[in-house]
Amino acid sequence: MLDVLATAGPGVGLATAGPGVGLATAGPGVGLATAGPVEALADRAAYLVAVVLVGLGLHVVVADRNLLRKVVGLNLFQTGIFLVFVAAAARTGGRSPLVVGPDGGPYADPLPQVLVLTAIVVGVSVSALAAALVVRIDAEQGTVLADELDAGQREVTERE
Amino acid sequence: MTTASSLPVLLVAAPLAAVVPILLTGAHPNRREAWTMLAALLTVGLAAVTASAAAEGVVHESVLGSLVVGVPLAFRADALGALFALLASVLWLAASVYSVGYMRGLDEHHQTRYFAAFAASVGTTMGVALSANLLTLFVFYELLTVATYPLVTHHETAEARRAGRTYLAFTLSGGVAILAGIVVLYAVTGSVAFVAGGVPGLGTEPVLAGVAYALLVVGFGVKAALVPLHGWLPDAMVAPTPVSGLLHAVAVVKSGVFGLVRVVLFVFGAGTVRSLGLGTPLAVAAAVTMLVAGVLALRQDRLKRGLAYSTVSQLSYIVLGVALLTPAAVFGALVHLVAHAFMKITLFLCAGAIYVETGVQRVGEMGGIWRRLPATMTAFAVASAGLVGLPGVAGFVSKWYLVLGALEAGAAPFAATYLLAGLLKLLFLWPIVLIAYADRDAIAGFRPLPGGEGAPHAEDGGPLAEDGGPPGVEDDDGGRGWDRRTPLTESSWQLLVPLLATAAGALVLGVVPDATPFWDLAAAVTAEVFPGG
Amino acid sequence: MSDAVVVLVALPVVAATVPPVVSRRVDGVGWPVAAAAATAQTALATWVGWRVLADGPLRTVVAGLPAVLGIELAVDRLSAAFVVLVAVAGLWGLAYTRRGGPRSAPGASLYLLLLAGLTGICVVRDVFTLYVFLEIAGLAAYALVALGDGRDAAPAALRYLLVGTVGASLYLLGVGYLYVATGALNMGVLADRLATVGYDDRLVLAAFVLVAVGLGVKIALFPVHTWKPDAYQAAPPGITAVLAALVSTVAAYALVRVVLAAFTGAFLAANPRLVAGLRAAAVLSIVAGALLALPQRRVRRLLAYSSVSQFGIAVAGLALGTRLGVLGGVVHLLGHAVMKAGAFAAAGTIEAGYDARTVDEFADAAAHQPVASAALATLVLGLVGIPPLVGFFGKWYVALSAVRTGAWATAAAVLLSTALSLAYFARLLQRLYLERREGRPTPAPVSTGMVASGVLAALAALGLGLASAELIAALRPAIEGVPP
Amino acid sequence: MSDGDPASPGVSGEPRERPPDSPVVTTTVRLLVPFVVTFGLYTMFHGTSSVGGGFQGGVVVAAGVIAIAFAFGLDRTGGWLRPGALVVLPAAGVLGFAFVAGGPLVLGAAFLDLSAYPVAKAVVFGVEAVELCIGATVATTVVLLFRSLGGG
Repeated sequence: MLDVLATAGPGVGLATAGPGVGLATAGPGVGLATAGPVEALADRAAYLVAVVLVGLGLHVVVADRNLLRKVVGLNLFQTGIFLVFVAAAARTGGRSPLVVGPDGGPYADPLPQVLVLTAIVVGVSVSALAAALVVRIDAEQGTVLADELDAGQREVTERE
Repeated sequence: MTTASSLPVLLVAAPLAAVVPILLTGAHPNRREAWTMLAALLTVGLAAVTASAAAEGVVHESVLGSLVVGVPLAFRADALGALFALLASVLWLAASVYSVGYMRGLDEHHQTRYFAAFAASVGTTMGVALSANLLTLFVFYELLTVATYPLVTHHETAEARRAGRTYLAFTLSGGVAILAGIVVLYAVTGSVAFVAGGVPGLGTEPVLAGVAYALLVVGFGVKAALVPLHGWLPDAMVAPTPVSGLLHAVAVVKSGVFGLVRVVLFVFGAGTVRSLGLGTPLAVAAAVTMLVAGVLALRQDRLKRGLAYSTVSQLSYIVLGVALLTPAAVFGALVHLVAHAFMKITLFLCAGAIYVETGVQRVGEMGGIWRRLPATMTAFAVASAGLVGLPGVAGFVSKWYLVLGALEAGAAPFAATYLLAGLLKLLFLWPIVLIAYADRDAIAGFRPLPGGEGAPHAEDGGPLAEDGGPPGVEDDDGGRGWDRRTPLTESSWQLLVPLLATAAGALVLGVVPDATPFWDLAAAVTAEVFPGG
Repeated sequence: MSDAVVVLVALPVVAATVPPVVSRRVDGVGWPVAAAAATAQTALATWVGWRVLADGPLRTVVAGLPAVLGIELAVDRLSAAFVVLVAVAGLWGLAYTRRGGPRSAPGASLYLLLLAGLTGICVVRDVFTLYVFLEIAGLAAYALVALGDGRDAAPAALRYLLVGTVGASLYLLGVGYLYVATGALNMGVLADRLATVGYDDRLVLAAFVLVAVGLGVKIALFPVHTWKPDAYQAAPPGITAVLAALVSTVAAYALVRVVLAAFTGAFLAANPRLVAGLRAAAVLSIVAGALLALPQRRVRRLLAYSSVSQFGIAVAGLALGTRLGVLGGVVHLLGHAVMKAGAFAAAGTIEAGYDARTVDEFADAAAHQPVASAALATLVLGLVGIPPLVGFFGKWYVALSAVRTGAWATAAAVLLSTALSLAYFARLLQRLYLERREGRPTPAPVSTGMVASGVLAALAALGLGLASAELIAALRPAIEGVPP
Repeated sequence: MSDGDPASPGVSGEPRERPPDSPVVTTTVRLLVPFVVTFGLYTMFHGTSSVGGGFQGGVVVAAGVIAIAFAFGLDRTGGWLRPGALVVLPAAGVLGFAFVAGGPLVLGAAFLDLSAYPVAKAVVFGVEAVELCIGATVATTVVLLFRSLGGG
């Protein structure tokens, strides 16, 4: 398990209505253990990946000509953000937040993971709608390339 | 002594309420005109009652709730408000009778829109006159712009649209300056109500007070046509003449001047203005306007544009009078506000009658026109004499007090400006009267027509241009003989009676000014503003 | 009795499931179901609004959990105003779409889902659930734009979807940072914990910026406004009117709510430079929106760019960090929603009844569609800021507060926005009444509902204008934690 | 032949006449799908205490259904995957959730406060009912999406 922040925000109880298992509520994010630059980077590998994903996703959404690839880029972008959530929820040596098992040992903060679940649902529905729109654009205008669409759009504006 | 009453609200609501029946009875011109007349008469009646009460110090006030947190939507018929309301309502009666004759004489299009907008304009002017605080005044000030826009652009020609755009740009930008001034003022003092001696607490922050003063003066200056801001008025002459007469001689421009009077005397107060030294710049601006506009008027060949520039100059008589901050000057300014209205509306109504009857728009073509329109030209002569300041007509009385006030303020140069401006008026108006009374051929030698302006070229805009030459005039070689008409047959009564009435009004104001309610109201205002006397 | 808040959100969602099912048996059932649901929603919303006015805020937490854990829903006077706005605009929009807008079953349920999402945003006091409702409303809006029948509907909807989702995801990232910094998502709890974490904490500042940018995209402030003109041009007219009235307005409300309830006035006071930055963005939006509107030829794009400018004023009001400024911004939001919805409805009526899309084609519309033109002219004057219509009063309070706090650039921009908006609206006014148009327009049928919607909005704009002082007095207690 | 169902625009438009996949695929699919669906249901049921929940379970069930559609060809499976009939299920799911969560309101507790139900272990059963409704909604929606975007 990646050793990320020494202690992160406190996770309290279970998201769903099950009996809440109190987790030791630690104080707010405590500063990082003073480690060298390489270790610091290693500690934050997850966040680095998230930054790459977010950057890449945004670039594809903005720069790519193909509409469908824009939608994929959007998904990349959202996945990057979800990764930030999940990385923030991780605990040193913690296991996944299931209610099974006797020992109350350290486990990941369940709340961000549940938030990510809901955000994934939102992401799926958005991508579904986007895919449907791309299919319709392709059916109606025969192209899914953004600049050809803009060209068509511009010529419509000229005619008026 | 202030009494709560619904009189001021009725006075504002009457013309505005008339807009609905006018629009509804669009299909029946006579019934529509009847509604306009009824509204005009009702408004004059209400204004007379309010004025008589205000003259005796009984101030009617009605508060309709809060316009903005801390500022009520309130109307207050104090002496100044009653004076302007009475003036506007009386002249609206004359102008509406005239409008019927004018619109039917020229068979204008969109008459329903015209009369509705006319009533709305007078209603909003009443609102401006009777507002109890600067924000209510601003609300009606902006609505006045909106109500007069369809009148300025009535002919819907390219020139009319351009004039409309300039009109909106100038006046609404002025509105932005006023709003900025009110906001700063309210932020400094926490109140924008009109108080005779000025709102307390302005002296505490001279810089912000100065900024607010500048913004308000520039804002109101647009409609008061101070020189750099007057560009819209000559272009607005493209409107039908009754509009130019009532609105651009009385309602719209006077609301600008009225706003300035309110700001200088009832918001800042004479004392504060003098102590902050804000009076002189306004006075200089007004003086410059008087002279520049007077000179520009000389160059105009088209009668209405000339009258427009003379209006710009005359308005600055009033602004200078107020800026001098002495009792005599303020009293003279208020009387001039009334006198100029009567005289200038007479001139515009005469110009309209000339246009309807003979289609003549240019001074050059007015040679010997008195034969065709004797009564009209007599009224024109009387009003011109008044404007120049000859004794016996209204202009002389007000100018007397203005010059007296200037001397009292120890500002000799401003007194000289008044006299010089009067001379410019003489140079502008008197040749026109002479041409009208001379015979045909005298015109060529007398006034060298300025450069390209006067050269006979196609008319610009105006419905007249489409159907060729003016009606009723034979085009023989060079000179045009007018067929002689007697005063009874020269024009329809709807045109003649109003202009004679306003000319008579000017005479009454000249001969027995103190018999008129305006005199007492002006005295009441002066007493209110200068308690020391 | 505070459960009424939950029903406010649940009612449109449940109603949204009815049309697709019933339409398999009976067709043309979409509109009636939507109408019934919207009427019930309006009744419930006004009842809740009246109760909040009478007895103070209604508060409930889903599943009875303590606020720290559960999703808290609450309606105070500020939320009540926007809940009523959403419900009334929803019902009003149906009057237009009776003939003008989409009548298909999916259209109706999307419309109801939009209302549900927007109402949810207004009542929720949990920053993450706010994200979920933002996306529910967003999804419904994207799909409704796609219902437009032009060729440009699908591309515009996709563009709107991409930009809107990026915005919402940035907001989500902001929520993530807030959670990492404080471990809480409920606004009340956040307010306390942020105070202990410290307002200069980099994580908190980053969260604020992300939340502001994310919601800024949804409000369509300049430069992230590009989706709005295309979307409003392509959507069916009735839908454009409702979207124009509600989507950005409620997003702006969300910004006000998050800043005031979660970050609180203390945060604004502690970070003057950050707040000045937000104000600068708002001022930039006012000016840029107006300049972009100038060259527009199509009326709907002109109105859309005007929205970009008008929302700048509302955000500037919030960014002043004073009670009067926020109140001015809120009044401007409510007023602008009414005026812009009416303007789009009236323009849509003329577009259908007079076969006109560009400003030039609107020439002489007054002769053919007198009532709709009169409504459009009144509403345009209101948008310019002519008193006594409501457009003037929001600006008055924001400008006054700006002058009092010495934010001269904001005051100047807000006041100048009148002249700027006049610059791009004067052409339309002039075309409506003073110009002729060659060529024979092929008018489509125009229902009384379409015309009535414009007139109703104009009257509402006047009514709101005259009652703006009372509205301010009613909303005042709901804005706390900021200097007066 | 699929009953020429009107709702799906389909990319290519004309129904594809494809023979079903090779017997290896069809038999594997025929063997696997029941277990896939069962696991989906398991996931739905155990959302309260372990990994799972309505959404994930629904997607798994939908994956099973789509696997059949792929294996046996859309035309063969079109018969019982008619969008008209399927659209009822998501609606039913949402209404089910509304009833289960709205019940406590009637009983005077907060919305979704399942402990208000007089039944033993009301919370667990309540949540499982909610998960089932969500599962039904999600499964049908995903299948509908598959049919409208990719299907014949």
